[in-house]
Amino acid sequence: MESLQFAPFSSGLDAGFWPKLSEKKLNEYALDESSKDISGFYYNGDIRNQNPILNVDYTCFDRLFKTPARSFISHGVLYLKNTIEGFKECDKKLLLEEKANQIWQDIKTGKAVEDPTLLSRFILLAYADLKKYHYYYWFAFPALIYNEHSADNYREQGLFMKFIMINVKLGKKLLTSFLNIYKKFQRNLTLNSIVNKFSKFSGVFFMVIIAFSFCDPCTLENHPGWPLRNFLLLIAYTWADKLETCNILCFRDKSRDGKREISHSLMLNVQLPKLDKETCPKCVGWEKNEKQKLGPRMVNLSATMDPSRLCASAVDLNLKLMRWRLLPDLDLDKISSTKCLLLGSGTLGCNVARCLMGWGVKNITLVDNSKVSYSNPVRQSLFIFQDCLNGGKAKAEAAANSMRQIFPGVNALGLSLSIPMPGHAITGIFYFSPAVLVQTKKDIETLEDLIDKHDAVFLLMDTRESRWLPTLLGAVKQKIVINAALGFDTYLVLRHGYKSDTGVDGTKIKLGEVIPGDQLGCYFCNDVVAPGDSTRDRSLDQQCTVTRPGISMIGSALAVELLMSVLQHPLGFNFFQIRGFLSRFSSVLPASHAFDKCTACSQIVMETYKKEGFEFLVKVFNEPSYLENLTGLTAMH
Amino acid sequence: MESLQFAPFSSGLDAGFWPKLSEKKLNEYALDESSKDISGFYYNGDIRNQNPILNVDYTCFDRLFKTPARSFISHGVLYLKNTIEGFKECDKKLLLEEKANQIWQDIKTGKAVEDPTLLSRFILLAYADLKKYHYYYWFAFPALIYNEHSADNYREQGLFMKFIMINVKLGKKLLTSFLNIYKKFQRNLTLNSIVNKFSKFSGVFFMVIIAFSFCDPCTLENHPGWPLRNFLLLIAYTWADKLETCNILCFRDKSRDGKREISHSLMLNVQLPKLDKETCPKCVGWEKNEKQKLGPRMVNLSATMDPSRLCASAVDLNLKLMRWRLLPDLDLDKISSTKCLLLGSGTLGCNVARCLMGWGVKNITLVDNSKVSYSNPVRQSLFIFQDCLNGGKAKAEAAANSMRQIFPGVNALGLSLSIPMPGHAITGIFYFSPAVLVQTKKDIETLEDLIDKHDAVFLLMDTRESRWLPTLLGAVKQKIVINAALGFDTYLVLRHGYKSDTGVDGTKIKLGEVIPGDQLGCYFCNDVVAPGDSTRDRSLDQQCTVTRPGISMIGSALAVELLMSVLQHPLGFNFFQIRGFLSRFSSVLPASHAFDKCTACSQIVMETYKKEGFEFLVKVFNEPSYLENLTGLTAMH
Amino acid sequence: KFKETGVITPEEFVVAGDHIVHHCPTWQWATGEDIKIRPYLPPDKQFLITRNVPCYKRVKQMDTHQEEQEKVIEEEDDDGGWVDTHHFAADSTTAASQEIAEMTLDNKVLSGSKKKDDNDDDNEDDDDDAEAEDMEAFEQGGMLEDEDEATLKTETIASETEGAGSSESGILQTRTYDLNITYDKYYQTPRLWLFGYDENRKPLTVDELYEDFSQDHAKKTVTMEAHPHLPGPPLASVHPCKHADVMKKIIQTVADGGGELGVHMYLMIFLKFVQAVIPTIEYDY
Amino acid sequence: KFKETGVITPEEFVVAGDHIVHHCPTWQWATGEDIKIRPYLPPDKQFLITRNVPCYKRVKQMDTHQEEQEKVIEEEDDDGGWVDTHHFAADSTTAASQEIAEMTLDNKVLSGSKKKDDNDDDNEDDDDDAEAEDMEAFEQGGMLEDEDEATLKTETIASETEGAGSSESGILQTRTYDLNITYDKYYQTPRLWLFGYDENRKPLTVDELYEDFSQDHAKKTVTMEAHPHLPGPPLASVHPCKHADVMKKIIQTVADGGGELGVHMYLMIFLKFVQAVIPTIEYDY
Ligand SMILES: [Zn+2]
Ligand SMILES: [Zn+2]
Repeated sequence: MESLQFAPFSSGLDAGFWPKLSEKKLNEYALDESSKDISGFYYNGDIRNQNPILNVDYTCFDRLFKTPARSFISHGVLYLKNTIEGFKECDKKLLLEEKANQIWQDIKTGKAVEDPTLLSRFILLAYADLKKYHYYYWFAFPALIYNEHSADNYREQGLFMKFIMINVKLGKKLLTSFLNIYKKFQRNLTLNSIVNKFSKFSGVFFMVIIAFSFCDPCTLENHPGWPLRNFLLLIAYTWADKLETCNILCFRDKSRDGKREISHSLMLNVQLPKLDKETCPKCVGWEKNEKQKLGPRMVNLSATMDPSRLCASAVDLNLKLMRWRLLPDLDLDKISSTKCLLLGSGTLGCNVARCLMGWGVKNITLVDNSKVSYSNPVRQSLFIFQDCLNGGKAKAEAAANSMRQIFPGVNALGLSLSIPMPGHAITGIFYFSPAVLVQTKKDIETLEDLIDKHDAVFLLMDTRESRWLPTLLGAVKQKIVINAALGFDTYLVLRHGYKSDTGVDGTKIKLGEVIPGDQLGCYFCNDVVAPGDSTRDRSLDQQCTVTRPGISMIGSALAVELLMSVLQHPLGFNFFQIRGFLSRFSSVLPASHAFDKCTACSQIVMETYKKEGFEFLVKVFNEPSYLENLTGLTAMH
Repeated sequence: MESLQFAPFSSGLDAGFWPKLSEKKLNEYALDESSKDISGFYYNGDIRNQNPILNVDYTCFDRLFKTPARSFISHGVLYLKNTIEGFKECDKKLLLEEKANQIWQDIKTGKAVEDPTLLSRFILLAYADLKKYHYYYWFAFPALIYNEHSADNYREQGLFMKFIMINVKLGKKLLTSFLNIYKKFQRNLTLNSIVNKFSKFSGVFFMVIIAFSFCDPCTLENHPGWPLRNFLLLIAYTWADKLETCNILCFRDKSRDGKREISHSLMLNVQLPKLDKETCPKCVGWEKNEKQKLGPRMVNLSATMDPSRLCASAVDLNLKLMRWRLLPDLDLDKISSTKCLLLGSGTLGCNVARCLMGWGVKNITLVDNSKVSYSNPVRQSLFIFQDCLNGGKAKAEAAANSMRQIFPGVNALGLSLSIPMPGHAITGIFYFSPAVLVQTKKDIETLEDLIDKHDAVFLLMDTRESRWLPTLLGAVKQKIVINAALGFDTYLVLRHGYKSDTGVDGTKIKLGEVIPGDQLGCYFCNDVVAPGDSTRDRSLDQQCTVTRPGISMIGSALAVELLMSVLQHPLGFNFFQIRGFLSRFSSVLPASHAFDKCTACSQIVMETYKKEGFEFLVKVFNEPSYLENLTGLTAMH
Repeated sequence: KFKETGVITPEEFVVAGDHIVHHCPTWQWATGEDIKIRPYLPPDKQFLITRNVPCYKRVKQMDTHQEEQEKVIEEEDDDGGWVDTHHFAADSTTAASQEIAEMTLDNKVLSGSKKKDDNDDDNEDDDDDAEAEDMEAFEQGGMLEDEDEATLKTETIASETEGAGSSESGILQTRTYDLNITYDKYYQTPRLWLFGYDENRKPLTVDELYEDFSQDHAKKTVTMEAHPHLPGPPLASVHPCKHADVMKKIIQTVADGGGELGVHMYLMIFLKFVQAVIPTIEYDY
Repeated sequence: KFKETGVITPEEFVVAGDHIVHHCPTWQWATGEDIKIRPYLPPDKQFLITRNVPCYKRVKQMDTHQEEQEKVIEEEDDDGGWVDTHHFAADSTTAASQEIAEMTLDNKVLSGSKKKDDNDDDNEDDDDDAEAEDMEAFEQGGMLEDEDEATLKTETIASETEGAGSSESGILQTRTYDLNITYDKYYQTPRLWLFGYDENRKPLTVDELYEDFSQDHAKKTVTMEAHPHLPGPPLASVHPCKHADVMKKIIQTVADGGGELGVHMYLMIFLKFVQAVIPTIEYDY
């Protein structure tokens, strides 16, 4: 005979519980802190060595709770506090005492004999921080203390061999009511079957073994589960006058390899000391936390419930699938960490930004100096009608905002900035020049700073000359520069040559030879006039010129895919330049050598910029012929 | 001597007035109906034969109103009514009388002598229907009636030759105050200059001609403008004791060919009958409307102010520019009236819809049966993060909604619909089949109806077999069918052959021959198995397979541009099929002949469908081998 | 420099603007909305404005032969070229430049046969779904105005002179335009804005505006955009993207003819050039 | 028909589900949310569920040699193929199919050398920027529970048996999974859903989930999606797009080995197949 120890329940909150509770709190409970009836359930078919779990899932709030098949109900009460202080300061002893008293009353009135499920109760004290998706909770499984019961455990000798015969004086009535109790308490399995089995086994019909039985969620071979505690008290209260000991069948069930097994059930013979029937016994039941301390638990579900985080991980997963399935060498971190600067937020800028997001690029900065106009949204995929109202939002900011609405995890920045252009004079003869000069200087510094801080620069503007300064800066700062320009039904996507420190040697590559990456040209390398004659390059002027809507999508997609191929050799796709013609659906992939008199990327231009800085730029902006003279283009004319 | 007739002002509301008023009403006045001080102005430099205009522009609400250069202020009061009834029932006589009395008081107290601009006043009674952008308004330019003045008009003999000498007894004081009046009344031009000019001209210093002068907005050679009316009354009230007649200079100014001209000014000699100084004279001034009736005017500014209409016309203009500038034969109406059905609202569906909107296609219906998930928005350009919340919105509806947000003028419809697929059984052996059969039948009817009602069908789904039914229906109903499908870095864009009533003759076209449009194949023509083995065609399965983000943009753009080329021969670009490979940036444009055993578009399949309808489809859905047997494919295996 | 490039600086814009304000006082400097003041222009000289410019005829009423004379410059250009007008057509270069060099600034409204071939494709439905109130119900009788003898009845004047477009007496009910010239920093050229009003001073719709624009020019260059200095919805504007080129050509032509143009003449030339776009308007008197 | 195609009808799903519920009572039919009931399945048999399935080890603790045996089927396929496992690897086809045909359903958790080459790239920062309360401040002393002799102290049990993974006594703190099998109408196959919990019954993150999945399978087929019958956020699921093909192959292999499978066995096979994806879980006992 040893003292019984009962394995307490572990609380098991299903994945759907907290989302459902959050929904209830938001839509139904609001600030109502009154207690709510909920339902839990447990199962007596778990395999070995598991904690007995009391499950509470999203259906727990249902008034007509449907206990899952083969599971057993537990009646719970939810105390959902509005504040963490309320949660902390709530009188837990009192809550437990109230519940204990309720169980005691049900035992005293006999209600628990009629419906033994009333013995199985739980308390869930909770606080939901719905902003952080942090959930604080503390379960109690109230068990009335019934002193000094000890028991023999007959388990080890095999269940059916160890049944104790019961004194027939108990009579038929008790058996009936016991069977009733049993039926209710353990719905799917009735004692009948066991009893009958045994009767047959013993060969004597009325050598019936009477055992109080319950479905035991515990799997330990030496300990019964928690539900037995209140059940024992019920037995003691109701029948201890007549019984000194009782048999308890801790019924356990499992299936393995398609075969059912119940032989791991426990059969206990428990002594039933007398009970003080006047006083409600003391009660225990608050669950210990992970550290085995008496304290609540907290679960942070932001990863599974915060929509932004869900979105980020979904997007991430999508990208990983690409690598896992197809391109094991794909370096997604390299892509996502590449900082992209998009100069221009029109049709190209919007589509490039979208495509970059599709690739998981996290840091995208957009630059534009214009506002969203009514004709934009149908072509420029980051704007909507609302953005056009009241004069139109600033494009770059609106685009960045739209990107965040698409994917909260993106780090998108929009900047209204004018890019100074060669031939667009910035100093003048009048009153207003100082302010303009200061502004231009500031704009250039901003642009320099932006290019410094990004890894790849996309030139997506609508004029040729506005591409000059970023081309120069990109070359000087050795950034990846991708240039995209549209005609009505033509497109040009171009990667600028990467400028090594050694410079271009000027030797012409022979036809058919591969041009080394550092000797590839830039957008201006094929020109023999300096930028500045703004209207020459008409096909790039979107503000006024029209393009076939599909062209921008194709050009933008190619520009992004080109960057990806530059970042990732495994993608295979690697070209220097594509010129495409939608009218005859064809494209050519020319490559051209850097031009040593290029107005944007030649050694002399880069050197002069490095030496003179802003002074040099002012000359370029103010004197149309300066660049041609500097590079020696003038001599060629 | 004849009776003077004054040319009344016409109200001239500038383009910015009503928008500004709407803004004020919304943000400031709200329901406040109290009168508001506003300002107008007029100009005395108009050329001949124009109505004298009293301009009121967006600055009229400014407290510190700045009269535009060379213009003259008029003090107005705005009565902005909240309802059309209030506008209608407002007592116009009373309003005018109040204003008349104010002018009369200013004359009596001499305030108008100090500041003659007080004589020029107007009333603007208005009602703004801000929902319809309908504006009702009625101007009054109060003029006190001064009876029986008649005048000689000296205009016809030349201004400077016809000055009348004035009786010197008027004295210096009067002259000074007259000059003061003049200065204030006519800010930019003082009489001084004229007087001096004349003095010099006459050669006698004090042979000064005194004339009451005002800047005359009228351009008629026989009539002075409206401001003279109250001015005359002021003169009569103030000086009629001393004067029987007075000279009035109706000062008119204009420039032509860079030369200033004032010779069309009028010089009047006006009789000044005595005035009843006790009674406020009667007053006129309500402006007549377009029909020369005494009634208000209404202007409907929805075309210029309703953002949706502005947006529609901006988009429209953008498209017209394409035609005007580049493609005179482009039939935009044909494009915009083409009804497009997009089956699938994923990456392809979204981008195709956007591109169609870019082309001005007005009627777009999207079909999908799934919901927006967290990974969608970064790839599927019509969705945002918000669409993913709470389990996700239905894709087709969300996409259509997004399209309306981009362009309110689009007629976009989103439909959640499952497209039945061959090999996906719809009848079963159990309880649930009837409902499913009914639903499938309904779905098919919906799809048939949709295809009937549209001109072009885009197949943008993510499985091969879901394309079967629309392919068949498109062929039977002789619609334009465009098929787009994506692999990881490949795309296929295909136009299904148009089925003429004569059918395919089965003769093989020799290599190099052009295939007639009605003998081109469909998506299934190259297959020798019936659709139904759902997982075979993996490259099209987006739900699970990943694609390079750029691929969808390219494929979608080409699908739309292909439709445009089908609709419009001038676009030149016309192919049957493109298969593109991003990994090596290449594409091929194969054309293949319709296959006489095709499971989707062969004669036998079309005929059987026409004959048996739903019965036939049920067989196809339920029996995987049915199609292969029907077409004779089985025999080929 | 403007002679080489066709573009002007803000300073030159102010010089040219001052010149035009001095010689054509219908043009005046304006400030616009304070918050929209551009720092590179003096606050009180942000843009030029002229109001109530009459436009007596629709462009269709003009001689078709002019349109036939129009010639696309740079036809070899892939993206559509630029329609030049008879003013600067190749075969009349000398005359045209002569005319400009002399700056006679005379504006004969050419009358002629109405263009029969009406290829107007802008016939959009203008019917308003939104119901308006019945305006006749608002009319009021018995008001003093009807009896007042001293009020000139303009309609009688108008009818007296009907048919005589340029009659010296009487009021001609006509369309009017408010014109603005702003400086476009981006294109470094002036930019023309037009707000049209019908005979009753009601704003013209876009399609009505097009009736006053030389069809090819209008369709190639007139766009609706937000005004840089004024509040309110988008307004019609001649897009400046080709201005510099055309100005450069004109200046070159003048120079070839021996003329010499100061920068202060820039806006005068500009108005001439714009007149090719809106031939029936008289805005530079 | 399922033998030819690998797909099953809803009716067959119910038959197979009934079979598994009968033989493995841990599996039970469930209804899910009422509004999400699919008409092609009986309301009370919408999907299958089993709870609290232990998962004692991480997949990395398993034999690396298994992963080496994995083989990409259909390598020639352009779009990545499908990783088959050792169960069905070419060189062990017979053994594997034999095993399936016999349906012994035994689940030996293979132990072996820990995989050294840890190419885990999912090491995302799990640090939470959002501050949580200090949990120790909530702990309460002086409660009766600490003194109650009748309450079994589970930690003592656990520590007693530490190191003995399959000890017959004591509670093993372990990860558990709730598993669901739904019917996917689109792919016409079953679909497995997994909700993992850590030792303290806290939901596992995606990255933690991956620790239990065969790496190649997991990364190719485990996606997060909304459950068709349950509320709440997306859950991990084995994407069914390849199920039909693989099932067909298995059935074929069994058939080749002389076995014959009724449709009621479909889910048994399916579980076997899914076990290749999540090798360390014991869900079909
Ligand atoms: Zn270069
Ligand atoms: Zn076919």
